[in-house]
Amino acid sequence: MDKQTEAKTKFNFGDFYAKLGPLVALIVLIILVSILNFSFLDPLNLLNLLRQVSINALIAFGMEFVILTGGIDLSVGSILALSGAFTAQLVLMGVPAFFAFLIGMVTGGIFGALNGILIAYGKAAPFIATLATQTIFRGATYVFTNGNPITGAKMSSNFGFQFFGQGYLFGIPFPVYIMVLFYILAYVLLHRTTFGRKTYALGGNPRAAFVAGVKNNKMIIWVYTLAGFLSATAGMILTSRLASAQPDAGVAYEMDAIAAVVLGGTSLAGGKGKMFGTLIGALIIGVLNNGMNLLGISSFYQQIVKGIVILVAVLLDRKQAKK
Amino acid sequence: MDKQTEAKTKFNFGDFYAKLGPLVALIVLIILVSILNFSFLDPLNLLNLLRQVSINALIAFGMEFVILTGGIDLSVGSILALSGAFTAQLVLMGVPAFFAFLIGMVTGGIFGALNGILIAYGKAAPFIATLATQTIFRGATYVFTNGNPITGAKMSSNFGFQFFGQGYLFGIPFPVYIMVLFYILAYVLLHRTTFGRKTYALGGNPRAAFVAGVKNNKMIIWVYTLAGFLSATAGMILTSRLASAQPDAGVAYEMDAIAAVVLGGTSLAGGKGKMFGTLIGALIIGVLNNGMNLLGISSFYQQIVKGIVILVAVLLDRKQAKK
Amino acid sequence: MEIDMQHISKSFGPNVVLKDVNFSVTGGEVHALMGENGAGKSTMMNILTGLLEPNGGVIKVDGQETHFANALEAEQHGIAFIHQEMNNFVEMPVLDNMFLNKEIKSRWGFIDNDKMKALANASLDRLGMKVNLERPIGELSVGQQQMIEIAKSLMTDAKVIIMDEPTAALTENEIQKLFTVIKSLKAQGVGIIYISHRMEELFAISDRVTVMRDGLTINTYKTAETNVQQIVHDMVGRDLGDFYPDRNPKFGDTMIKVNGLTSRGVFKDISFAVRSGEILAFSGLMGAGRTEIMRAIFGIDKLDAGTIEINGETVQISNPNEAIAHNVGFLTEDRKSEGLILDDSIADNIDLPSIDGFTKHGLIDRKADREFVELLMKRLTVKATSADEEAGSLSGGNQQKVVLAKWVGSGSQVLILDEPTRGVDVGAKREIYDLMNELTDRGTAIIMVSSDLDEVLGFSDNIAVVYEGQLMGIVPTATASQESVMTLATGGER
Amino acid sequence: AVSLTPPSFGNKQVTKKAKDKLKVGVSLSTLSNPFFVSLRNGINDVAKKNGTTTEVFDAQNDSSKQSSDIEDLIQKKVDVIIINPVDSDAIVPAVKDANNAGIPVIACDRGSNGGKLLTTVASDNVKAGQMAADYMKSKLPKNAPVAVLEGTPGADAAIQRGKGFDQHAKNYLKVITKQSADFDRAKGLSTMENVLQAHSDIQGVFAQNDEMALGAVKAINNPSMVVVSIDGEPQGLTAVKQGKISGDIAQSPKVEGELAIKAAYKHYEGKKVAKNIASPIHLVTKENVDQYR
Ligand SMILES: Nc1ncnc2c1ncn2[C@@H]1O[C@H](COP(=O)(O)OP(=O)(O)OP(=O)(O)O)[C@@H](O)[C@H]1O
Ligand SMILES: Nc1ncnc2c1ncn2[C@@H]1O[C@H](COP(=O)(O)OP(=O)(O)OP(=O)(O)O)[C@@H](O)[C@H]1O
Ligand SMILES: O[C@@H]1[C@H](O)[C@H](O)CO[C@H]1O
Ligand SMILES: [Mg+2]
Ligand SMILES: [Mg+2]
Repeated sequence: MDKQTEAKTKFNFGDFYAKLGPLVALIVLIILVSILNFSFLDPLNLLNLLRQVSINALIAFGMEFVILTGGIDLSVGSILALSGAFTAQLVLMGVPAFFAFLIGMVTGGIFGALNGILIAYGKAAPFIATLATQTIFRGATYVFTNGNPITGAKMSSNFGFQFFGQGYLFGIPFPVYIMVLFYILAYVLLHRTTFGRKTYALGGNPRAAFVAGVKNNKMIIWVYTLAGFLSATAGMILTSRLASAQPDAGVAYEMDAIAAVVLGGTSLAGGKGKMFGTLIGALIIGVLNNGMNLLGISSFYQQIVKGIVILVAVLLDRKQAKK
Repeated sequence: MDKQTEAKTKFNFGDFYAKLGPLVALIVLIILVSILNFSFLDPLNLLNLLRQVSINALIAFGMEFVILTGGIDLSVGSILALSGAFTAQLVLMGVPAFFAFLIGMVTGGIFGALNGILIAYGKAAPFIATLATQTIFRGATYVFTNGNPITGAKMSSNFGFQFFGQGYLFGIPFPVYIMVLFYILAYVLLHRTTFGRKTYALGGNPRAAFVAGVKNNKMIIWVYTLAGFLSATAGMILTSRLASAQPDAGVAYEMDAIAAVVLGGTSLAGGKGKMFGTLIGALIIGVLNNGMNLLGISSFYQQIVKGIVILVAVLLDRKQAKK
Repeated sequence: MEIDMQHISKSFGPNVVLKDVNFSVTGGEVHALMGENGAGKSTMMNILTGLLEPNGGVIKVDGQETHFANALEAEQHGIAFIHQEMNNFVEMPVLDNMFLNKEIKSRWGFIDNDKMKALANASLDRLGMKVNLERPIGELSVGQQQMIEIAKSLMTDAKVIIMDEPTAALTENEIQKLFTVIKSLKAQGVGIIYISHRMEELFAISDRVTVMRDGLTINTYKTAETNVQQIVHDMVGRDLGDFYPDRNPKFGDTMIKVNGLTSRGVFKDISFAVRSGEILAFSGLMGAGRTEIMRAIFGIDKLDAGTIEINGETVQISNPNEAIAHNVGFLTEDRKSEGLILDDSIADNIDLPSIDGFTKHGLIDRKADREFVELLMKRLTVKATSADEEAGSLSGGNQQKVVLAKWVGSGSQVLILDEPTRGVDVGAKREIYDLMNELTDRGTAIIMVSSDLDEVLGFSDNIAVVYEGQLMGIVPTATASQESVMTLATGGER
Repeated sequence: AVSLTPPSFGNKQVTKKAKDKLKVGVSLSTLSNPFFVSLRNGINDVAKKNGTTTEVFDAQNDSSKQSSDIEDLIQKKVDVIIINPVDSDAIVPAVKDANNAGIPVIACDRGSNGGKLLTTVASDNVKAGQMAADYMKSKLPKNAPVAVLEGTPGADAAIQRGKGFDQHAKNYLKVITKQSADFDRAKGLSTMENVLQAHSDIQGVFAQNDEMALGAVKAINNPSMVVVSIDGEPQGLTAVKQGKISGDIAQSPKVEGELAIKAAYKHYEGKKVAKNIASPIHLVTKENVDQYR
């Protein structure tokens, strides 16, 4: 094989993109937007942007694990809504914000575990299992909320509750801290622990992982639990930010999260990708949304531009070609 | 994994389900609904049901080919909307209905071919490529329609145009004939021609198929073209039926089509499945929607029930386990 | 350590693989396990290491009845397993592969890469290997990957090492290194279970041989007290006579002629011709570029320069479809990834390259198609319950025959066979040679790429030798010797 | 260091500004419903006439996107934000953000349940539901069985129209089924087909918007069926003219938009703007439809 590798080394754009491409794409995008509208670089706008990104980023961190195992989770948006509704209800019932959040996040993890069990023990394809639970969790959210947003004075007057999504610490929006914290945790978990290694192994070659003594089923369940937990965390930010739990919160969020993961250079086939890439992917989407708004591009064209950007990034990253 | 395979062999329910399960599930469902609400069996209801099913079924026939190659097409709903809008515009411009339909369907095929080219030559993962074109085609629809439904006297007074989706022939809704016609064509194409054999080969092992002389890229493009064409055909029915082209027509239709394919026993991993199963899958979803409406089940619970039915069917069909 | 497997039985559904097999190994010995493809050798080892559950029988380790829940547990008890199918994560670095699921952790629970690197390097040193541990393992040659697999087992302080066809992808040089290591392990009291289809190897290193067939243990011998004929007889249940059938070729016109084939960085200026009725063997060290040449001829890879003539006509082949149209067939070296659609039926595999010929009014003529498939199955004696059986459920030898059937059926007049007998047992090998004879008798031109020098010398008409992407020469088999071919293959003078 | 307000904004309180100097930010709930396209047109037409710049964002029915959109509008330092909320509760923090930035906010079509608003331009959805019930009562005998096609679950308009309808329908009409059709035409059609199948005896249908009604009428063959809906969008009015829809409680999305931007002008002329500006609703029937088309 050496000869071929050699022949390739001159300049392999695919390889280059996988390593640095997403970052370069992000920088190019930022430069472009800044030139076209100078106020993009206003610190306040950047802080806003980071806050906007935080929700998608958190979901994407979990999605990264899922996709690395070769799976996919379409139910993240519904989990976000359902756990958000639980938390809102708890706050209305007088539960202190901190515990309400904690319970909401754990509930999200439990929903995720359910996905994991269906996939690990039920042997259901992740796509279809989570498509089904997407519908189920969404229906459950409507039933639980009776179709109405959950809101009330106990929420809009509760400082702790509001702080999570709306607050500022040293002038920086609190959700940004949460995003950074979970990025570090996810990064360490994926790249510095055996859990991360097993995640890659599972996606790279599940049979071989099994042979190497990896408990595939257990791993799958944990990975989906993590995805559920992180989606619920994003749900906490959203619920707090809107001071209300919307029954239709998070619809189609899975798509943005998947796009972030893929833009970050992770292969949908599993086994290949970096947490850093996913962070960059989420930022690309965020800059794109924010930038197009600042540039005043009509929402119809925004969709077209967004689709094209995803397409271009993915075409540059032809690594899938080898599969 | 081996330990599990082993335990299953005595009576392999998975195998049974793959062969007859979907049909049995459909029959059980029909019996259940009929007992709970007798008017379900009313011939008029059954005709309605078939007409309602026709749109999803047409899309699902195309999706079956795509999924058999190991791909997926998330853009079908957007193609439906965009080609529907074109056709409506053409009719308004005075183009005879027949040609307007034809052009609309061919346009759909061209959009599908675009997906195919991105996947075949761009080597983009089907999921992400069609996710991007979903957004792009939808945006294009909004731009084209300027966000307004396209409608007008030329449409509501044009018999040919209205007949396609609203008409009856010998008492049976015309869309039902279209569904049956395309079912037969799709069935023959998949099970009786070399095109079908190559579709399976591509999904079973693309590299082996290539070495055996299959032109993978050409096949991929044709398969997505077919999916686009059939989605556009569904779009013609919908546009004619509503006598108007809605810019947001077909949103999330890909999910119902994929569910139909999977309920019909086709493996999302590709290479395995039957056209008959997909027809049954589409009918299951149709009976479910129609039946739950007849039974007056609240739309909140409808989602939960639908999710559970998909889940149960998929858990029974453990064929994916082997992958 | 002493391992004793007694009365092991195992079925997969209706397929009874092991009826009653006994096998044992003691510290300090090399015990070879022999049997045809599908005899159940790997299955025995999977049972020993907890990867499969036996239906019956007991496993005793040092006299104690034992049952491992999984491979990791077996390894922790001192049994290392070098698998036949490489269990690699191609995208992951070599280091991560070597330590998967047994990573060394620092005090804080994080992975300690430095410690792991030191250990990995120490083990690779024993095999005289130098590898960049950060590289994705998939970028290494199959041989190197195999060596790493061996290095992995050396890291574990194993008392018994199972080697399931460890040399299938190794070069002569690497095999010798492996044998040196095996000898030193033996001296340290490590027991080794050795599985291989290469007869010469077991006579080189084993102390005992056990042969299994039809789910039973046929015999266990001291290696010194038996011979090849005896073992082959036990394996296939009859005498095979000569290992290689005679060649009585009648050469006709030149069927394929290539000129100056070049693919930059892979091979350069390759020219040769093959006549009808001829077997031209391609010999060379592993990685010499033979497979790449054949892939380029068949249109899978791109050529940078050169021409191809078939039947005297210059042709353009830019994909396999066009090669097939010119009646070229190609049995790829890796039948699982490129030769077969494992989930599809035998029938669907065999007729795939020919399917366009079976259309009537645009539809497949199913009757003609089925007759075609059944004829081929019979002709190649594919052992299967029916043409509808999944190709993936066949034994290796039978899978190979299905791939051959596919190319015989497509009417190949030029047939390229890349390692046609690799991993195939002696009985099936013999059947493949007989078939090749029959094809050449009917005028087919065969190109046989083989890394088995015995086979090259024993069953070809001419030998082309490739060294580092260059054709060193073509010699008539009749005048060739092991030494002369090896000299060319290692870049010696022409 | 801990607070709910962003770090200092240059609060430039301007009270007067010429129309052609004004920059108006608009955040709409969705542009995939013609109703809001009309609303946007109302704003844009007036703006164009006066040389005002507008910046229109489409939240695609997602509250969280809407709050991002509003952040971006604040960032663009528009002079006023016209908000058509996806949800009246979820919009509150975004309204407060605008308040903090010193940008006046006008709510349009739907209100905000908190924050400081310059004014709310809306038609009364509860009242619209009541009017729909009243009209249906006038057309049907007591205890006539009727069906309701509800809008998107959770949408303000759906909840309030349902509430208004129920208030006035009870004790007279027999609502035998309520099904959601998501304010969508295609769903209105298939849901109606199924409803008719289950309850062939129904005599009236209340569709909570025109889109669903336009779908539903395609499923209805009975000419005496009383279909009542809300919106008064052009295609709805055509259906009224044709007698397919018996009564349509017409709001005037275009007028709503016009009123909203005119309120902004008034504010920047230094005049006081009323807390609530009612956008008119009327019952449109075959008899008076030509007035409204
Ligand atoms: N998939 C691959 N990726 C990168 N390099 C490759 C690949 N396959 C082969 N090579 C390289 O191409 C060259 C030729 O290899 P090739 O497999 O053709 O050799 P060969 O003589 O057929 O030996 P073998 O018996 O191992 O197949 C080698 O340098 C090898 O490392
Ligand atoms: N997991 C499994 N499920 C079903 N059948 C299996 C499984 N594993 C092995 N078999 C079957 O058991 C038989 C023995 O296979 P095994 O791999 O042990 O043979 P082997 O002696 O190692 O052959 P080879 O020399 O080709 O490696 C074969 O018929 C094979 O198809
Ligand atoms: O008033 C509008 C329209 O009725 C629309 O159809 C749905 O949303 C409401 O707010
Ligand atoms: Mg084996
Ligand atoms: Mg080779």
